[in-house]
Amino acid sequence: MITAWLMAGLLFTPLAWAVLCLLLDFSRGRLVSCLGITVQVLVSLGLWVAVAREGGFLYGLGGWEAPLGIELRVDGLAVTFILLTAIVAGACGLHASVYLAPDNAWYRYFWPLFWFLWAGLNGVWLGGDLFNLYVGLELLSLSAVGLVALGGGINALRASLRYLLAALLGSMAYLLGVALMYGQFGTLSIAGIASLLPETQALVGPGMAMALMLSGLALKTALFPLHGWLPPAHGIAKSPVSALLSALVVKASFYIAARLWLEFGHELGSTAVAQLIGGLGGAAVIWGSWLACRQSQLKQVVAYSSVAQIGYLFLLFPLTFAVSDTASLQAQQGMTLQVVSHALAKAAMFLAAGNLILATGSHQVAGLAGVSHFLPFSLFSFGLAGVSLMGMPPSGGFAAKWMLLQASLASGQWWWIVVLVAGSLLSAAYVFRIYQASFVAKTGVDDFYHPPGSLEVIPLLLALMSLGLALVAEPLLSVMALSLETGGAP
Amino acid sequence: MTPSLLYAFAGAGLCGIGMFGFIQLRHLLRKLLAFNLIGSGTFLVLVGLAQHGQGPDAVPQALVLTGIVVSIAATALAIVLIRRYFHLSGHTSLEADDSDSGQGGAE
Amino acid sequence: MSLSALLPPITLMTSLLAAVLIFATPEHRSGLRTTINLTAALIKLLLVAIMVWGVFQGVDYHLTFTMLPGVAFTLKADALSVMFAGLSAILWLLTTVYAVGYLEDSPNRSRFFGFFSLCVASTMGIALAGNLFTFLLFYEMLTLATYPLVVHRGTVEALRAGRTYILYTLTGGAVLLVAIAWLHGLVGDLPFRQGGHFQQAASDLETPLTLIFVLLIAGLGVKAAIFPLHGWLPQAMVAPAPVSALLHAVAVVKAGAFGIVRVVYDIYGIESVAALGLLEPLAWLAAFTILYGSVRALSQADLKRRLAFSTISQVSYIILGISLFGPIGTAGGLVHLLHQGIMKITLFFCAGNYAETLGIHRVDELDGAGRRMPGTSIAFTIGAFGMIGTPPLAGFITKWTIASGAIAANMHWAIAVLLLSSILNAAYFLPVVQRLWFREAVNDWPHERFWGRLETSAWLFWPPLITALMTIMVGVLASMPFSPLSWAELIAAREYLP
Amino acid sequence: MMPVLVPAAVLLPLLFPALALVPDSGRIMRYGLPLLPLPALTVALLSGPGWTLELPYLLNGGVWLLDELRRVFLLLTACLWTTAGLYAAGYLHGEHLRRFCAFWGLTLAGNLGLIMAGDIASFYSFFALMTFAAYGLVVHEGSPQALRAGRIYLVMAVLGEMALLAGLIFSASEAQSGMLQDLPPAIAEAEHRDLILGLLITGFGVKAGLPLLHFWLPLAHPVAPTPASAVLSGAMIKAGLLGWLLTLPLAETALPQWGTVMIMAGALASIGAALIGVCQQQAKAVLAYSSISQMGLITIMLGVALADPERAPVIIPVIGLYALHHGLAKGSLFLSAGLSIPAHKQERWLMWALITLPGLALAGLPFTSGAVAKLAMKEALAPEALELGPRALLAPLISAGAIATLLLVLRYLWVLHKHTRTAPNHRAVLMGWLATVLISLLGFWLMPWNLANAPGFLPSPYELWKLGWPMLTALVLAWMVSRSAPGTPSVPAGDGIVLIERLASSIGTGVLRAPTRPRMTRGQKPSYMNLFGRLREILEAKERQFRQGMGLTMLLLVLLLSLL
Amino acid sequence: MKRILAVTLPLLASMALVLLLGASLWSIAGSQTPVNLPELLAGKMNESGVNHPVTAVLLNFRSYDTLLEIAVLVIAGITGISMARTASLEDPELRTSDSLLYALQRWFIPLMLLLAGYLLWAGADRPGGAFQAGAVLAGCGVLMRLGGIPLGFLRPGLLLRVGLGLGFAVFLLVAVLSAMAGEAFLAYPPGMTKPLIITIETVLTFSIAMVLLALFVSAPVNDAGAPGEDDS
Repeated sequence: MITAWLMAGLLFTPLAWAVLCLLLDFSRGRLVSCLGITVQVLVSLGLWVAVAREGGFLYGLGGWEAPLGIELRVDGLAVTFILLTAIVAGACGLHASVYLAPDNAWYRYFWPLFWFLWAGLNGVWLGGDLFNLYVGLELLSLSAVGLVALGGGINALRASLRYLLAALLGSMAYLLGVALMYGQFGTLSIAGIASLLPETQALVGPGMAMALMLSGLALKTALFPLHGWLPPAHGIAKSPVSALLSALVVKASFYIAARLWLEFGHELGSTAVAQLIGGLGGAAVIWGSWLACRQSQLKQVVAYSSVAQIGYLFLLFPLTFAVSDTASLQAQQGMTLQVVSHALAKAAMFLAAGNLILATGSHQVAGLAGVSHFLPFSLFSFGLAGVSLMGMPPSGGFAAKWMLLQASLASGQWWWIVVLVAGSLLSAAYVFRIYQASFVAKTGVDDFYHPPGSLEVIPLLLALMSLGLALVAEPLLSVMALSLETGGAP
Repeated sequence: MTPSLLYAFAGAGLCGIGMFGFIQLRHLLRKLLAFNLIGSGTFLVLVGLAQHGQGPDAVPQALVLTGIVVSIAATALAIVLIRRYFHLSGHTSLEADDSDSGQGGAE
Repeated sequence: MSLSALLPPITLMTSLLAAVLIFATPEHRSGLRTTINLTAALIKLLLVAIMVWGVFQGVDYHLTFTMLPGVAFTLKADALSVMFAGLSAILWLLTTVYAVGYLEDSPNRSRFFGFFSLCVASTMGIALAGNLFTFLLFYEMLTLATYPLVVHRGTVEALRAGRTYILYTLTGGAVLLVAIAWLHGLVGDLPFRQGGHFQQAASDLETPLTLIFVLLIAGLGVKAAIFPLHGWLPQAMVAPAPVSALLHAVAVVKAGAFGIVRVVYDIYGIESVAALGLLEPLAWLAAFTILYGSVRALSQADLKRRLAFSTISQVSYIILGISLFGPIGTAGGLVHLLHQGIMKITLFFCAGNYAETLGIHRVDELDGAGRRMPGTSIAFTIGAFGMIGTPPLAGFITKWTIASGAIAANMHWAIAVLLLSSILNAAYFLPVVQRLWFREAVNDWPHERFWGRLETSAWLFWPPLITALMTIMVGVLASMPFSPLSWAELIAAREYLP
Repeated sequence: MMPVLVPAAVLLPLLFPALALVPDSGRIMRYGLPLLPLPALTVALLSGPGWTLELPYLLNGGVWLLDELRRVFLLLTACLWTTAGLYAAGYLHGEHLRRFCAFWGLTLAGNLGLIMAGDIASFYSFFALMTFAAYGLVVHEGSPQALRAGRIYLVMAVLGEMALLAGLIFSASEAQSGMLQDLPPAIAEAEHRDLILGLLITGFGVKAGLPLLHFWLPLAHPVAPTPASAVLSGAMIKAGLLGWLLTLPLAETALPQWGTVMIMAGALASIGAALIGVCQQQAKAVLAYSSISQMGLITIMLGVALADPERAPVIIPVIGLYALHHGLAKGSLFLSAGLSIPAHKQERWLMWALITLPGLALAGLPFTSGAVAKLAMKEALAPEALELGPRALLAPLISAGAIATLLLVLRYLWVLHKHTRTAPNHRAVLMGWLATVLISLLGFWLMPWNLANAPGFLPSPYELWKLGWPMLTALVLAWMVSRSAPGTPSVPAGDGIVLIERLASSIGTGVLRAPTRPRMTRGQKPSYMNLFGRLREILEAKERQFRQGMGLTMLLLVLLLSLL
Repeated sequence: MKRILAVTLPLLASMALVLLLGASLWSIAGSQTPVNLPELLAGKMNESGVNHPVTAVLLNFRSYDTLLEIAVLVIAGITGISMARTASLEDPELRTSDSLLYALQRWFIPLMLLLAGYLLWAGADRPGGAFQAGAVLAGCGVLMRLGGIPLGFLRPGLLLRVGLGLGFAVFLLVAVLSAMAGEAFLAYPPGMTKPLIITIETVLTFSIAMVLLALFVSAPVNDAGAPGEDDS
């Protein structure tokens, strides 16, 4: 019963607040949203606790069950991501409420878009229906594009247009795949298809569908070499928006891809596909990190870092295909940890970068000179988040890398170790490049703008969470591993 | 080979044409139209493929309806963005001055 | 959860908490900051002392919980850990006192002391780590905590040094990570255990174990500054003196050496390392580093750089000691861990004093400084002679024990290395000492500061003298119970007699 | 009493360095100098030999003890340091007073401690302490010569210490013991016996002035302050000797090769040093060579003892006696080098007499300590008692040595005479010197140099001749030389080291000061940098292409995936 | 060469895509779908509250899709008006002075309104429904706008925003109210299905029309830049 209430609350709150905020201006929206964030965080937490205690369940929307209706899949992993979303999005929202200037008229539209984005994320985490996931993705993409474009100039528009086109193309490819799947199986439920797959003889159609869906999702996730849209979009958006996009939005499409792979991969995948995707992921790690080292603008560095970090996620594909169960489990755990830790760290990093930009008035990395003297606090969160990105213990990034290392070793695919190590070293290079810039001694007085305390605290908290993730990784992973309990639907 | 399946094949063709257009065209509006072409192709595939076997199927029709709304929303949004972009920059394509924005956004 | 399980984490927390508090302390509240610093250092010292006593009595300080699937986070205090912990606790206290004086009126002190405490917390964690994974955790934490200290001054050289430092240590850390992960994948989670885990290494594991060992040593060797992985150390000299002291004497290089000790003794077990035929190459590597560092030190004009190369050489004594098969060599290596720390910190304190009081950085500016700063110079002299291995100072005990170990292990060439190195030590230290005492002072120091009655600030004056006194005492009273030597012998005895 | 006095004997001198930190403590320290060795003197005089003091916490477990041999050495050392301290109190002038006193205290502590040490670690510790602290005494004057001498001293000392360390470590491992007394038997049995012996002989030989290891002596003595030279030559050289006596397997096994080597070395030292010594222009350099020469004689004895274990128990006390005699006499001579000659004629004569007497004693003047020592030595080395290859050579060698000794003394007096100044002496200087002379001439007879069948105070007529003829020969030689060749050839002090230095500096400039590597000038990047830059450009262009060609890339990916 | 490649490569790739798609279609067409959804649907039709299966799917069985779809539409609308920089809706430049248009307006607008109503009403048991009706309604608005009829409610303001969100809000409220009553989210209380669906359809029609119209109207015209983070 309580889960029913929680589910309703979870689905209702973001959408309702979106409408509510649409009617209000920015400042009032801020107040209302703070309330909404509280509610949403509590609901997510409650759901997480409930699932952690009693196990997952299926939630038939409108009371209809799978093939006909849409079923939500409320399992450990989904609720963990929901909780993660609540934390990160909540933090970004609170940060934005201080960060964005309330006198800009168009910022009133920030809150509705923000809430729609949140709703889309929740929809994706829970979705168990291929088409529903498409709609969820579109909800996500369009609100993200809206947020990027919000009040922006030429560059913001260019970036958001590029983003929009990429997202649309990706969605369409995905939808084409869905169409083929439906034609083959007559159902849209992922679980249903997965159960039907082993008996299916003709795999040409589903194979093509899988290729289309994976490519579309890869485009939306900005897998190398399809990452071109990401750095401009994430770099140009307002910092809280960048944080949301980098931390959560790209993860949504990846999440779907990963789910598809784990459900269908055994029948529809092949070693070549797995290695190809893994190779692209590895290339992304190297490429993104290298370009991050080359950027002169702070947020571009962070954005390219996202490209690299996303690459790690795609190592899931080769590491779960045709390997032992242990290795596969380790890879999945590594992937989830990477998602969580990167979400926290990258959000912290973008928010901190926003603070730094606000403080120095410059987008350039070189503009950070003297920051460590006058604004140690802002830098600190950035640094801590960087620690997680580098995969230094005891951060979540480290835990993720550890699990992936273990998985590579257990599956005998040692070449991914090279990628992991090189990636972490390269990420250290760009993170330390920023530290270094901030440590440059700057004579003279403190002419920096000092951001209000609330702005500084939020990224710090996120960074600390990311940093300490490895310490609680075990309980977290045990919840993530909770699968569905049959008949748990209310 | 039912008529429905013919629709599906037509949809596949449309997808290919749209795809080519999407890649080849530089003008943003045309690109958008190409995208719509792909969308239409996809919807055709969705409906046509599902209905070739067991006759009319309401589910794909409903899905296509939803899909159309979504793609209309997206198209409309894209047009708004394109128009604003055009007004601000005077360009009709993204690549026109891409070289200077290779490093990002500062103007 | 009993107190004995909680003591290690509490010890760890003292400096971690201190770090947090110091970060939160406003820049101008230096009194408060100093109080926090010293209180934490004293409490830590007390806690470590309790643990030393407890370990001696056979109490098992052990805390473990699962962190990742199959991976435990383990803190425990055994004889080896409390030895290292004791060293860092004592030297932290002294270095803190010193740093307070050294950084008086300089900017960014909260940052400095915060990271400083963090550094010590990491060192403490390294000491108390109960398995390789936990060790790695703190090992990397140390890397990160040290970086801000290295680049503290923010000058171009400092930044360059920081870059080099981070390049080396992170690469080393990555290699270490791979090695540990590999080992973990191969045999699971291995707690540190006296005698190691591979007494009878399965023959099919021989190749991977050898490779892993090489990787582990390579990873740890970066911090331990084994040739050719030593490049960061001399560069890191641009850091303020307390940092150099800490880097060289306690935290960083010792962390590497300590890790090697752990790997050789408590993971592999000395027998199995010997059986894999890895001990001898390790000894050769250490020997070469010893000589290389000494030779390079000869031609350094900058005092701290000379000390840095000396460190490269000296730390490899530890490696050499532990790679000599036999309890005596082990004890020698371990005792050098402590002794070298005490001696080197003395030297760095002194170098810092010269820099801070007289503005002297180069060896050739030191002429006659002994007359102006007798206390510091006496401490320096004692430290230098200790390094050379002059009896009855700390270094002598070490060299004696290591050399005896070399004979016991039938590796006579090691003695030649030791002697040659001692001669080289003398060759680069004695001229400095000679300049201090027997050259006429120019009386025109680059940047002289006056502090009243003492030759320098009291904060700066006493720490080197205390450590110099310790250098004498640990040598003279080497056979006393709880002295470093007897403690090291205790560990060695436990290692070889399971 | 003993547990307090013995540590006090070592610790009291160690107070000085600490005291030196106190400003304005120079005066106290100056007059404290003669008091420092007093506890040790008390120990040497009052306590009988045979006590042992265990200090279990010290180093590897410390044991301090005193036996007959050590007592002789302790007595010599304490006496000499006391009188030299008295001398120094007057001799020193203000500059660097505290520094000198600090090093004096350190050296003294080392010198006293090593004698009483019964365990290897303490022995070696004190030995090293003495060695390194003495550097402070050598270079005290700070002149370029002093610094050069100090450098050479230090280099050789370090080399010696290392050889010593190696030898001690080896032998200690062989003995499985930390006690000095366990070493000789263990070395005798050791697998690496020759290596150990070589190391020990070399290590101590540096201190004892063995030929080719002696270079520092003639350089250090002239430049060191006079009281320091006195203790350097009188007491500290003997430390090397004591080391030999304590560690070499003298009474254990016959080592004829080593014995021969030592005898040869001793002969070379005693005669060669004399030859070079008479060519010296500085009084103290002459004395230094004299010390080398005298130590050569002792080395001969040692060589015999090494070669002939039967004879060793007889020879060892003789060595002790000889050391005592030489130490005191040489101390007096050195101290006299710093005197000014009073203007008053009678006083002047008296003074010259007192200066000359210890010198003659050194040469074996009857009724002096020298006579006893020389006779005892001849007795000990009597060819008929020995079973040794070169035993026939021994007697002529000793005679030649005696001639050389007197020649050197005469040369010393000659040089001293030419360089004396006429001025009043500081009272403390005078007292210190007088005390040394008196102890050398008179006190010697009261000392406990227990020697079985010692030659009497009054030598028999036959012995008189034995003692006399070399002296007469020497006098004649000296007279002839002074008549025939007024300009003596001059050999630079430190003989061989000069050549070595020259060689080293030429090598040094070649190796150490090699031209620094040509540095890369800025802006002129090496070609691989260009390659790198080019690569970077290409890659960045690619990045733009990725951005623009997203659709195509995506399509290709689809195709690829579906085909796979 | 490069230019040729730049054309042929996409061409070939697209053709390959078509071929592959065709092959998959052929393969899929050859096999029977294991799940027969229409049958299931037919079995549940009487519980759906409406007679037309498409409407049933849209507003009952898969109403969550529809809810989110409307959300997407609203997002587009929001983004659209956030871009709006129009100073005045009566900008003469925007007016088309075409007599044919006026004539058409006069005839078509009432007709279209009627058509929209019909579509909405018909949705229950034959093709038609909220979106179709809304689209017609929006077309109506476009005509009026082009004809210069001031549509004051399209001015960015509270009214517009209420209009945008109204349909969605009602839909959502219905969804959550049933959940509050103990049903699943989006489940209609038994017996209330039909009236609720009709209500939702009606408001949705208005909102959809509003969104589409707003997007048409709010297309930006001038270059009033917005100084922001990215412009510094």
